Amino acid sequence: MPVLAPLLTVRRLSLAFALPQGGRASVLDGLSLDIAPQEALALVGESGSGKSVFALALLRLLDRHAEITDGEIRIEGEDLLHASDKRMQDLRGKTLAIIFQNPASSLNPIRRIGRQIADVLLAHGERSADAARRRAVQMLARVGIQDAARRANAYPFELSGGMKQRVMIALALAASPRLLIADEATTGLDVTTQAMVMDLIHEQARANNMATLLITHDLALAAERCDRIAVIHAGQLVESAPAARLLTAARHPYTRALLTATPHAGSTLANLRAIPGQAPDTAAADLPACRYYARCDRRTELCKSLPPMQTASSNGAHVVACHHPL
Amino acid sequence: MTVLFQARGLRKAFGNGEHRRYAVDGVDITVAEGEALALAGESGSGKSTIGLIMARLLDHDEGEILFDGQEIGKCSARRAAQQPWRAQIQMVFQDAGGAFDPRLSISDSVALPLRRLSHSRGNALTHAVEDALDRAGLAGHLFRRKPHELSGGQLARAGIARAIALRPRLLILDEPTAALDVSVQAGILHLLNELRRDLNMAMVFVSHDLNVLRVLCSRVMVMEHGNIVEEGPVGRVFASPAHPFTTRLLAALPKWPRSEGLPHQLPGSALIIHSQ
Amino acid sequence: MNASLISFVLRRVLTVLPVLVGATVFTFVVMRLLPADPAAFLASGPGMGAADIAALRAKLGLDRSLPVQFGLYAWQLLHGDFGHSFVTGNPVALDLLQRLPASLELACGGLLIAAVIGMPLGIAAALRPGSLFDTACRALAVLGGALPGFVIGVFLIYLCYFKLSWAPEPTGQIDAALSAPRIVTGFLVIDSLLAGNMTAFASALGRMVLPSLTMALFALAPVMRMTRAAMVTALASDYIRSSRALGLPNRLVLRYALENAGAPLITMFGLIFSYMLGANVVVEKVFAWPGIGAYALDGLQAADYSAVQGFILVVAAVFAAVNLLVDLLCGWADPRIPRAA
Amino acid sequence: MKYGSSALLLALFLALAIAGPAVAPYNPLAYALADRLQPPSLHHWFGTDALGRDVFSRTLAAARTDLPAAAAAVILSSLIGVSVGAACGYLGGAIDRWVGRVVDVMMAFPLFVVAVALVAALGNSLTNVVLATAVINLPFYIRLVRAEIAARRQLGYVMAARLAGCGHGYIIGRVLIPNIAPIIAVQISLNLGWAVLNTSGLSFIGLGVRPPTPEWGALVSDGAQYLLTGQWWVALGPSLVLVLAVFAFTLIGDTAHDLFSPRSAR
Amino acid sequence: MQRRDVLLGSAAGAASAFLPRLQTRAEAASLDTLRELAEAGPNSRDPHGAGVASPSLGTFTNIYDRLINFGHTEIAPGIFKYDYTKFTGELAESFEVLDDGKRLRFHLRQSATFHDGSPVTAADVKWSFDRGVSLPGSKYQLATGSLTDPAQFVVVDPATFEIHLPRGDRYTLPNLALTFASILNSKLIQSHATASDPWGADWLRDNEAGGGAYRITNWQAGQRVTYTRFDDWKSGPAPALRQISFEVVPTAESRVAALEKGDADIALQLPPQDIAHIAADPHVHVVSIPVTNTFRFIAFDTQTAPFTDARVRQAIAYALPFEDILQAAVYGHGTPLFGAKSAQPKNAAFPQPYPYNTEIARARSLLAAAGHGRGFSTTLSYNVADNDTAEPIAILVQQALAPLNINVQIEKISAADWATRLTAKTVPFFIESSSAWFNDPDYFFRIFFQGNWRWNFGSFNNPDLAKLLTAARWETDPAKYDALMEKAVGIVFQQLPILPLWQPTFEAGFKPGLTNFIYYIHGQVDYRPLRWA
Repeated sequence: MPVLAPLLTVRRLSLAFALPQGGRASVLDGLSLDIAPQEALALVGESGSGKSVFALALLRLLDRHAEITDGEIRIEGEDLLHASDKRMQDLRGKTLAIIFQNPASSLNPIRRIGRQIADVLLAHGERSADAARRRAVQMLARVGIQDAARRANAYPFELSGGMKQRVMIALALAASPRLLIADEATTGLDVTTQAMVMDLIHEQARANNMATLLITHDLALAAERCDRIAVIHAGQLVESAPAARLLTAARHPYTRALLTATPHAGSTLANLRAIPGQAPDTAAADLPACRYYARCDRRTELCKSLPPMQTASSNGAHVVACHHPL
Repeated sequence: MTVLFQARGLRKAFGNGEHRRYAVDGVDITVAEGEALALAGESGSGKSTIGLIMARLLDHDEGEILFDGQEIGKCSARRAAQQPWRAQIQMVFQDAGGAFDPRLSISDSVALPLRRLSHSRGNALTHAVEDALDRAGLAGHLFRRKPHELSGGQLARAGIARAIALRPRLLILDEPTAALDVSVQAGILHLLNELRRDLNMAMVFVSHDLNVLRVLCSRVMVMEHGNIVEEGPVGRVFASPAHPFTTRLLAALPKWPRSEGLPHQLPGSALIIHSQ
Repeated sequence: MNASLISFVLRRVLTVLPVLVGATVFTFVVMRLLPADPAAFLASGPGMGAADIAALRAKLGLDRSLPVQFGLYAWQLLHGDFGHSFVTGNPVALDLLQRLPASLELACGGLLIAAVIGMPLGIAAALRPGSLFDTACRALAVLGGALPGFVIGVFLIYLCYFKLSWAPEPTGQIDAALSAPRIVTGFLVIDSLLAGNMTAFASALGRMVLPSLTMALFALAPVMRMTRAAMVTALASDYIRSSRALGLPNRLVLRYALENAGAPLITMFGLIFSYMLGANVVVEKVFAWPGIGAYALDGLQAADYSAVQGFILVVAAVFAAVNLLVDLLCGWADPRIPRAA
Repeated sequence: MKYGSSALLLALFLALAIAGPAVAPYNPLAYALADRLQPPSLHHWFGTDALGRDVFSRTLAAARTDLPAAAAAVILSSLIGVSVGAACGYLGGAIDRWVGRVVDVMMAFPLFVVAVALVAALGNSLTNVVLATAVINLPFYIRLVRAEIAARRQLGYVMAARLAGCGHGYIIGRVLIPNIAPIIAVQISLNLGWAVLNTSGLSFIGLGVRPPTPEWGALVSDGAQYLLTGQWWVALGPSLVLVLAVFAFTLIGDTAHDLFSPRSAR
Repeated sequence: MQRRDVLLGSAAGAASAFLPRLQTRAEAASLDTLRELAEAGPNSRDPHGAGVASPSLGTFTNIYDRLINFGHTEIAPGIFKYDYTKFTGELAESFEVLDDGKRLRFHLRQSATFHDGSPVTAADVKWSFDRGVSLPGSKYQLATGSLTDPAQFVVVDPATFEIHLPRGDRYTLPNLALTFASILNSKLIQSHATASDPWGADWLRDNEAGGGAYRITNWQAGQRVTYTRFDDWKSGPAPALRQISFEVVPTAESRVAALEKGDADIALQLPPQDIAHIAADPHVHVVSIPVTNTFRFIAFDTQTAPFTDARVRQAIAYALPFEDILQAAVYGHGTPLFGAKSAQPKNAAFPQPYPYNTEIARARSLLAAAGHGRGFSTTLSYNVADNDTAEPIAILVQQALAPLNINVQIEKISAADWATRLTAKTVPFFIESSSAWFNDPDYFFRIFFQGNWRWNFGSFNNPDLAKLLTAARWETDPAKYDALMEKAVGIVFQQLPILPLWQPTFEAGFKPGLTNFIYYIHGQVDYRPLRWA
């Protein structure tokens, strides 16, 4: 694998929520991650694992109750956490863009879609409203919307779910970002639509030399669509590896358990296993150092007190954070 | 094979005037005693509507419905609550959280059908409730909790407990695991399979997730635009789909890379995922 | 497009008819439930005895059976005849026509002030939900709504007119010494402006300040609360999050939120306006405002059936018109709202 | 802080209504022309009115008129409104459409004038004021409950209740209404404030309670006559208490609204 | 207009609304205009109309002429009061009483015209009287002056008009000076008459048809009426005021405020509690005139138990704190009608103070004698519109009767209902005030103490009184008349169908400098003699 300067570097990112009833929940704990230019990375975890919060942290769109307690985020070398609000506004959309889960609610319901794309273009350097409008139509055509010039005048509610997600992609791609984050972008869509949307993202990423961060709970989807998969459990990154390798040679007990719980074409009921227990309450005072501790069948006292080191494989591609890896 | 449930020529339209559209457009369904039937389709295909009609929670426009040989389709859904077969046909909903009265404890919710339909009282009732919840694998300390105090997986189990409390002969499940994490889903699937086996319940499992249907059911019906486009044993349909729509559905599923051919680079880390 | 709009308006107007018919029947019944006998009220001259009262009853048609009376009333209504008011001696239709603009003007003025004060506060509060400012705004608005109109009215007169001489005297719409401008809209403030009569304009505007303020205080709480709620909803929405994520400038993001809060706000303003029109009865009384509310109150106290019936019909009609306008505006503000149904 | 203060205010008013006569320094009905229109003093905290009655004592005593009257009106309209609204919202169909029409008609009325007409028609008494207040609040309950029930009748737990063999009566009364009780509670607390305002508004135009029963609105409107002659206290004390009462109810409603509506909270 | 100008203009307007000191009427007004504020406005222009509100009487006074007017006497500098024993010509240049009062001849002013320019003829006068005795709104009042039949009204020639009477009646001339005897433009009205409405009543209600000193130039019912001088008016000295703006301001406080700020020239219906305060204001001149033809009273329905027993009525009278009631209700602004020392009438005048004082012991024994020693329950009613005065009375009565174990419920009856209830006689015990057009005692008695109508508030039915009244009606010997009426007064003293409390005071606030105000029975303003000093 060619050694490229990473596009995005996240180091030891820790993030906490202030809880309404007092106290704090440690939502992300020392998370480190790189994304290379043009790489497709999947961040996989169960609901509540902190994967969506991570995406919002990258964009600095966290709400007021969230606080980044440690770590750094750099995109193309630029320190995101210390960038001015104005600079952040420039970076959003232009350097890193995101597609959210629910296209039906993520589009401004009362603006014509062409105009929404034009708004993004105008926010990112386009000066002429006419040109913006023309490029908006082009964008729509690019994401595969038939009769784009006419459809540009449609309102979101006049479009089907798949079309809306296409429009969302067009919006995200409008300012040619370097990194596209797809946050559960296909959850809730039919499998056929999901395949179509993923094809489109893949296609566009390739055409625009864009890196993608696919945030999902669906390991199968991640494995099919991404170069590399990072697995997150209760705010801790437990393992990251090239997709095929992760599926076949997972080293973290959690990754393994996740794999045996995921039904796929080859599954039978007999070889499906649920993961025992639940992810720990991140607001608890006595969180074990390894948050998978309570659910793990390989746990020792060590796991409770000492945070596992991230150990990399010889080529650095397979990283696992476990005292007792498989 | 004994036929338990049979529906013929089911039709159901929604909307008025020019917006009138058939969500179910001439569907025949037969469910055998103790069978696990899968109903697959995309959103808007009419599969959930069929589920509601089968559970007699929704009136159909046309067609006849026989349960245990008895015509039950003539009785309107509004009056279904008083019918003797009510206890025999139960349903589990997709949104387990929304399916529980937020004010009641889990055990009270589970007790409701027992009190209303089997008229259990006192110890017998408590016993039946706890038995159902135990069967569904819910830990005893959770029985007295309110729905919002439970996790999604626990709620799903509670929902199943309520549905099986009456020992129904037909259980309709409308995407019961769609909102759950895979880590929990597997457990629920095992549970359902055990229950079907132990209680000899027929199940109709409505879902868009073909991988889930495949592991649980023996027979599958694929729906598109209110019609059944393909029907057959799970293995056959998935291995060699006959209808182009089924083909498309299967093709859209994420590919799971085969385990063969990838060397394990780190010693001692080998993990055989598919230990056939 | 235009044809569909017209057919929508026509269809809506048709749906208003049952409301108006219902209002007519209800008012008629309630007025006939009143124990008061208009004939006895009218026969207040000394010397008028039972025979004269009976004659008056006959003249007023009160001796007929209720269904016949209703039939006659409905027949009159169909011919645009609202009957005659005992109190003013005028045809009710004329009275209402003259007085409705004054009431509308007052309600508009009140709503305008409430909007100008309440909306920015609501938006500001929505931008910092849960903050001290938010809490203070809400408490203030609730306090404003907790004051009965007549208390505020009398207090404002005492303070602003009597003590401080800031406001002109609370005796109607315009200084009587000034000739009122030619009626175009019926709103004196606008008419005087159209006529270019600045003295009349100043007088009309000045006299509107206190009564509108009184009305506005009452409307402030709902305006603020609903603006805040609509904005909080809009700001918490996914599309706002995604527009932030796309790097849209704050100004535009706020505009997105405002546009989306538009339809609920229009609906709210419609509701408040209609409510104000019925609720300004007491305020009109306090400020000698020549509106329909004070007219109806006088009518009620004088068993003036036609006047009260006419008033309620007119308010119901205005209510319907406002609803129609609200629907049209909502359809304009939010393309999702269908013009059908 | 807010929840505490609204609860405290409510407690204060309940205490006022219950203990009022016991703590009132004077007989609220006893007149003393020699003491008429005395400004506030240590003896008369709110001063005295035109008949020399102690305004403070009258204000205290008025809580016993206004609070039960408002409560009665609200209970009446909520009982009827909830039953009708729930039946319509759950059953839908033709009855629902007709009730909807009637509610539309009622909402189109200038409600205060309707209240005045009703009191005039039924006779001028507190009972009829309560009735009129109940009637004009009715459409709000019907509309609210109808919408809330209609939005819930297809929910999972209603379906589950149907599966459990529950009849419609059981579902409406034991499942749906208890679940919208918080929403109704919000409406009730807001309505209590309106009811007090309505009662006082009617008093202002001379309708309502029979003299000499003290009532806040009547006290304020009596006092308003003396503002210009400089006897501001006759109106001020009762005004403040009236405002505080309405404020308390609204605040409680507001608080309840926050507590029960996830959309507007934070 | 440019948009900018509009903006500037509105800014200026908004600013001027809040300038620290607004130009007041005093600075703006000229000496030939007047601004009058009243609680309610006129509702008709038909002097014979039914349901005419009292402010309309002022309208009739100013827009129509009568044949004659009352004389007047000065009661304070620049303030006059009508005197209905004296008459001056108005439309009639002169008049003669002929044939022992059986024939009244009027010589009309030759030059007089109506507002439309047509001359006033005797035919117009006759038609006006014909109309007056035909329409129910006026015929009963005119009948009190023996004016009942169109045949009585005779056109001698275009300038001479006669009224023929069956016998001389002292009430004829006073009636001719009332607004009911206004002279109307017959041709104008007839042109608007219809078959179903031969007297043009529907038209005249909304239009004027006269030749009075003022014409109406703006009529906004319930809001304001503008009167402009009719410069061709011949029936008296030319009025000084060119224009009068009559405005309706329902809230008493606002009227007082406008008066005190100098924004109003005349304010009527001042609240009694404000009088002392206003009178102290050097910018206001308060006129207080005792009203002799109006009285406030408590009435008992003598046909309803327990008020059928005169002793019950007397007991209540003895229990009441009259002085307190007068103070509480109207701040002492009234002429007491209680507290006479002797049970015998002082003279034949009516109303006069009744011989009742607060004597609880006596009240108790009377009540016991009537068999109500343990008290009873009853309802005391009053009209909501009368609240300001009646409520204090009711409260004091309620508390005064409590020691007698008379449990009084106070009932406020809506204004609309009040007339109905009084007519139907369904209120047993109530507070009311009323007035008669003339002060003669027999006139009062005929209205208030006999007959089956609303005005017999006590439902009094006393054969002795009836005989006395019949005798007094045509008695021309003053001594005999007085003797008859003294007896009548004695009967109502003792029988007490109604308990008079006081006669009110007419109170109006003027801007200083306004002079020549004449007080009339109806309490409305006659603009014709008014002028600025």
